[in-house]
Amino acid sequence: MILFEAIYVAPPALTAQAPILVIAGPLIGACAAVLSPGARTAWMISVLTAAFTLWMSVAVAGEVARAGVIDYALGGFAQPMGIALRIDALGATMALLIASVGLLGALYSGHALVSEVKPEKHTLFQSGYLLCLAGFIGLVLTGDAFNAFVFLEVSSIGTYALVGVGEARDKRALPAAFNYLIFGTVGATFYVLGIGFLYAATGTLNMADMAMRLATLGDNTAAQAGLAFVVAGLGIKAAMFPLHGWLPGAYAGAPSLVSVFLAATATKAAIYLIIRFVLDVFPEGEFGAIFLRWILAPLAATAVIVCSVQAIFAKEVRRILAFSSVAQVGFIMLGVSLATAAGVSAGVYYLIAHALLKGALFMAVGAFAVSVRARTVDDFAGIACEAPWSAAAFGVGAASLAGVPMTMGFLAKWTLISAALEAGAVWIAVTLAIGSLLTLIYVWRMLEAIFFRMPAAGAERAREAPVGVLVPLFILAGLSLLFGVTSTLPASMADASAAALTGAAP
Amino acid sequence: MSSGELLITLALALPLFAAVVIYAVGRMPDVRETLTLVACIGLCIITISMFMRVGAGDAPEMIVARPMAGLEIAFRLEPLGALFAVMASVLWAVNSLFSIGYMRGAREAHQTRFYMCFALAMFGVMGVAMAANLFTLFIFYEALTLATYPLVTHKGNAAARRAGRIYLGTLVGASVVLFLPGIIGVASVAGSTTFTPGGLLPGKTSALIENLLLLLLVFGAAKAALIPLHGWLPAAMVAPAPVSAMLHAVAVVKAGVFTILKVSAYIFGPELITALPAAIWILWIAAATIVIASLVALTKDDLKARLAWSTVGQLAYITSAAMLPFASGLVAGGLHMIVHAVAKITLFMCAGAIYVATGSAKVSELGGAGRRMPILFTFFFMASLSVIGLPPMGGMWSKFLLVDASFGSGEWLTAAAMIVSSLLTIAYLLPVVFNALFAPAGVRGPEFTRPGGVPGAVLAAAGITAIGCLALFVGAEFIADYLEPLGAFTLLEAAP
Amino acid sequence: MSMAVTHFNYIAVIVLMMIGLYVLFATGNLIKRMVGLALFQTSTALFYISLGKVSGGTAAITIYADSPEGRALAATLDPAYVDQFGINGVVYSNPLPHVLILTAIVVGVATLSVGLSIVVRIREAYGTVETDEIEAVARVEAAQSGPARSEAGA
Amino acid sequence: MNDIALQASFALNVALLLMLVIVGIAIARSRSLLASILLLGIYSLVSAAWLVVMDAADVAFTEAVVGAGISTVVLLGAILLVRAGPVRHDWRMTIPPALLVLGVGGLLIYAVTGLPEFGDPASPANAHVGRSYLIETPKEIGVPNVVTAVLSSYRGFDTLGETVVVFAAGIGVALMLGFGPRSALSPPPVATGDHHVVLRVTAKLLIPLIMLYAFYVQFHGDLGAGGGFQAGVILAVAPILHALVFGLRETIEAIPVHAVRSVAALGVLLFAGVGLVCILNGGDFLDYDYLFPPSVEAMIPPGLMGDPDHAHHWGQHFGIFFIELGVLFTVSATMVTIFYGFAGRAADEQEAAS
Repeated sequence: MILFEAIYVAPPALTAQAPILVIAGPLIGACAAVLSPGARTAWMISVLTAAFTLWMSVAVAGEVARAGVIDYALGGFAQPMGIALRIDALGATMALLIASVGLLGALYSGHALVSEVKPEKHTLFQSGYLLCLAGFIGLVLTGDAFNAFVFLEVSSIGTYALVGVGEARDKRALPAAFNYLIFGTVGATFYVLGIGFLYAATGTLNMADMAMRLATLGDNTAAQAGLAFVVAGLGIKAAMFPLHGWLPGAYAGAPSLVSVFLAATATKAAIYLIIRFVLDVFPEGEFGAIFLRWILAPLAATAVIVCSVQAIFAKEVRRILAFSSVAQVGFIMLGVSLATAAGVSAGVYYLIAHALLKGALFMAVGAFAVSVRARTVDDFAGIACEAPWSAAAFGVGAASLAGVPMTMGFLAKWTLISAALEAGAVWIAVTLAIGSLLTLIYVWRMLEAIFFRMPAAGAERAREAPVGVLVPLFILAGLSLLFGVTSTLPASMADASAAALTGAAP
Repeated sequence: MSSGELLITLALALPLFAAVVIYAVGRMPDVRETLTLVACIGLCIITISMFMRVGAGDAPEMIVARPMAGLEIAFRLEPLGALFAVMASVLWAVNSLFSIGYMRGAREAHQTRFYMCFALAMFGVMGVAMAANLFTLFIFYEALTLATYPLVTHKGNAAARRAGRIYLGTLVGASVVLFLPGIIGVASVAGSTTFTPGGLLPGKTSALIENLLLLLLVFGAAKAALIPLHGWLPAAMVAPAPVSAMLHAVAVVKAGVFTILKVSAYIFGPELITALPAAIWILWIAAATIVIASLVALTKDDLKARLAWSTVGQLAYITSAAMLPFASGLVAGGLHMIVHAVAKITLFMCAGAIYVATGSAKVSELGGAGRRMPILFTFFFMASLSVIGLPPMGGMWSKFLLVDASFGSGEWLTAAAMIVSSLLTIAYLLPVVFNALFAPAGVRGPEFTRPGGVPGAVLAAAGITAIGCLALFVGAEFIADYLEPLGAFTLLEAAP
Repeated sequence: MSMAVTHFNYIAVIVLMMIGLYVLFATGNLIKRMVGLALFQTSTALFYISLGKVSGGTAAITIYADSPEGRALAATLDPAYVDQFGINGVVYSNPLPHVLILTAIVVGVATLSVGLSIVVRIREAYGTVETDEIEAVARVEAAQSGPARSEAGA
Repeated sequence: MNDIALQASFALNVALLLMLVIVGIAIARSRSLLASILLLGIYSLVSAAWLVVMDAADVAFTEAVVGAGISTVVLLGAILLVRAGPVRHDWRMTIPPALLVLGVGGLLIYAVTGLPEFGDPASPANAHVGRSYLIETPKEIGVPNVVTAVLSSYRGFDTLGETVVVFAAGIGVALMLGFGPRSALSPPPVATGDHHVVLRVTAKLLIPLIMLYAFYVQFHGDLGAGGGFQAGVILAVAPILHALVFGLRETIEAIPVHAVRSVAALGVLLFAGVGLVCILNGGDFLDYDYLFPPSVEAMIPPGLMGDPDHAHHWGQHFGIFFIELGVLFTVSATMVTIFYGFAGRAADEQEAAS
């Protein structure tokens, strides 16, 4: 965290307003993108806005590291009357993660979009992208349960169309987008319903206030059902097994930029909110413990096994990665379900690791797509000879996914398994180990095709992606490597997050 | 940077650098191969000077990185590792000589990739040998697996790819499902994974966990090819002979047993191993492996397959040694590791030589082959004696020590298995030699398919290691003395 | 009073929600599914509104202008009740759920229009809006196309 | 609680809810898409009536305008474009959703037993923050309509988000339907003959009236039911009517697509800009008390417009005014964008058919 203070120099007035600017920035950028005259301008607006957002999120993270928790009262009203942003270490970590991926995605879109989206759509597309960014960041910073719903929708409504735009490459994107819309809306409505029950039980929408009031409430079926619906609704958004049906199609069909951004942030933001409700808002107690141990953990374990197997048998690379995402959500939730400081920290760390590596993987697939139409694993045969740099980045991401030592993915699996062992949950550790093995199998299928096979005779030749695509790709892949060697930064953030949630010393 | 750190850095950097250079000069075979040899000799010099320093009681250390608390990438030299490093680098040099002859003789494709992966594999071996903790060892252990995958699938056909899948699947699968959880278990119990003389674990946890961890770590090190995780080794025989010789008689398999020895000596410690029932179970499985592998070897007609199964059995000797509740076991195991490596690489090089010269290496077709290749079969004979454990070869001492250690600790079953297996070894190795050398007149064996028969480089390489077997008969005591810090025991005391 | 009466509103609203959810999943017609989704969302809104109703209350839209209807209603109530729960002699229903639901309704129409625009594009791309027929078209096309990269080169 | 008025109100509540259930079942059973959509409109209207009984006047207004109005229009536009046949029913498809519904419904009804009684003024929902708004609004905001006060000021950030959602929907529809060769426009057949003169004249009369009404709803929002959302939808009806009568091409010539999209963006910018101005004047985002610097506030005479606290509420009033204006821009422009999207497609379909 000292790092932030070292790299962050901004006037104190700006720091004080950073929590809102990090949300308002991309909102205003989205409007500016619509007003911009052409694709190029829209792209530049997108990059500048995302850079500003990242700058502000660094400021927020630095401030959180210094002050602990930031409360920002919107409209100047005291909580719980007004809406407040309440940012602890977890929220700041998530915002930083989302903003980082957001900036890299924006950079990446300069070239990647050209091959996948018609140029006249670029201004609106960039606008939708920035709205999505604003939505996710708002979602992780807000301290108000209903406001979180609004941001959930801000991020979703545009996303549905952004996924649908992928039809230019693959028309299956359209049914996938529709499916996503149906599932997503049902999820959001469940969430609203759950918040309704929690509101009925507590009379407040402010999460901190809600937590306080729930703690004194005792056994209340309305509050418990509220939690169940909140988690189920968010579980759909987070693609938690068995509510993940929308995800493979959506990730496979969407334009690469959208896949990158969704894979790295969308499910993560929903997971964030689940963690927030399950561990922070809801009081520790019998119901919470039963919920974690007997519902969340078994479902997560099933996800790890079943979806990894689905990934093994999937034919298309994007679908493999998508199923893998569902399985990895299971890994994260297994960590969280331990409800110990080590478990939550491992879960958050895993979340960061997975966001970075999956973003890199989808980006690399998009980099191949710049020059060649390749879907199935067989289509990717020997592509490493033709586009070696993109393939190398894919390799790094895949290594991290598989948990090869010296990558962040390895440390993530390590901390997760040790947290499980420490908590005495041997069956979770065993599930994690088996899941890791299954992960290796599907990762190997892709790597074997890309690096060790020859392209089919007469196949269309791929070309290396332009530098504008490679630079963000390398940064993202490089982060997986860098944090695999020296992981102080993400590990300390994960620890601080866990400490903020479980009350343990970091 | 101290001179110790410099040595460690060089030992790691040289193979890595060699790999890059080999890739860069790939279009010029002569330069490429000369550079390979230069790198081998350089590495030998480095490892030997490390060996000397350790022998002088020095223990150079280096910490490279610490990704998270309790996890560090660090190196530290100790006798077993130094010995392993010397063995690997010297045999790499010999094997490179062999490779040059073989690869040119057999006109293999993708030779640049071949030499490059070899150098990378040596990088992995050096890391394994010098690792100061389980985590570092694991990293290089996996690097070794990955670097050798392209070598196993060198031919690139469907059979090679299938074998490659078995190879990678077994090795990586076992490390992820068993070895890694074992390491994580050690880390969470002891707070670190550092190799500690006398053992890291004693007094840290309950007997149940200790047993569990031992099983995870021993079976996780699937490179040691303990049944039922042995299938990858015979499968890997689709690779060219130099790969089988170097990797699947020396580097890869010995990395497996080396890991088990290290785990036994520095994680559990001889005293704790003595107390664990899991060690006894492993001994039983190892005994079964020894006998079964020898029996299977008898049935194999393909010479390389026969040798591979023989390796499976011999590796189990070393695993047994690591589990023997008797400190001398570790010394015996370390000695056997060296002796067997030298003997088995000789056998594989001979098998490769026969393949290059005749295009095939079936035991049933070798009758009378000794008439065309008398020197080669002499080398084969010498190495066979060493594997069997007969004087005047190094194998005699290690077998003697192993059996003695088994008896000494009351493990009759292990001792019996070793003796039976030695008899079986006679049955599956010596007939090959006798058929080749003393076939009835008129049986001339297979024709040379390569003009000139066995390439000179190949013959020279096999000769060097065959003489090595002989030399180890004399040098065994030196090695045992060198390993003495592992257990308070010397060869002289064991002698009746 | 029995729960069926005191909680009648909630139960009725839940029945409505479930009808919406049923329509959403029981049909393969994409437009009908959007109708079901709209029904489901609207019904959730009704749940919130039920939560905010206060017996004898009036709409909180004239809070400091005098409210004749509010006063008239309050006059029929127990004065102690008005004293305790009223403000300046008038009982108001809770405005907060109303605000939330205004938001939710707007979100609903936003979802509906985006969803329908996707349906229109599906119709253009697949020639149908029935789920099973879309899947059939997708299957047939997948079978025809084969591997993308080799096809392009051949 | 045994008063006639209360019982009548409850009976009305029950009756309307039962009607809603009946309409809902009718929607579920209907095989005609058109019928389903019209029934959904009816559902919205009935629920608007019920909302009035529930004292939710603002919501009722919105539901009538949005649910019964624009949703129905969009749905009708969609079935026009997809020309789907009757909905097929397959009983095998109904079993899994029936089980799902039974499960979820059962859980919900179980949960309901933990809720306070309907209409309970002491329930947490009504006693905690909800009541505070009623007490604080006159002091802090000075707007008679508490719903508007909460919507625009206390929870103004939600409203910003909501406006952004509408904006996002406009972008989404435009991305899906607003491009491509198919959106070339042609005048609709009604514009060709001259025997629609009555229609034209009436429309010309109606359009200004509709706009006037929209502005009434807009600026009356802090006094009674109404506000930017409702007004925005109503305002959007004007160009929609124009397009229906005079043809889409005419309308688009008058109000170009890009202009409409820009207005939608400007609305959000206006809203967010108000928030930023508050920051620049030293307050937090959307803290309208800081909308004007103190020097300006000092110039306001006390007791203006009959409000003793007027100087203090000046910022709140103007803040609400501006953000509601932003909402109006965005909502009306987005509704027109959505209409352009669907109607542009409709025109193509006719062109393709002819």
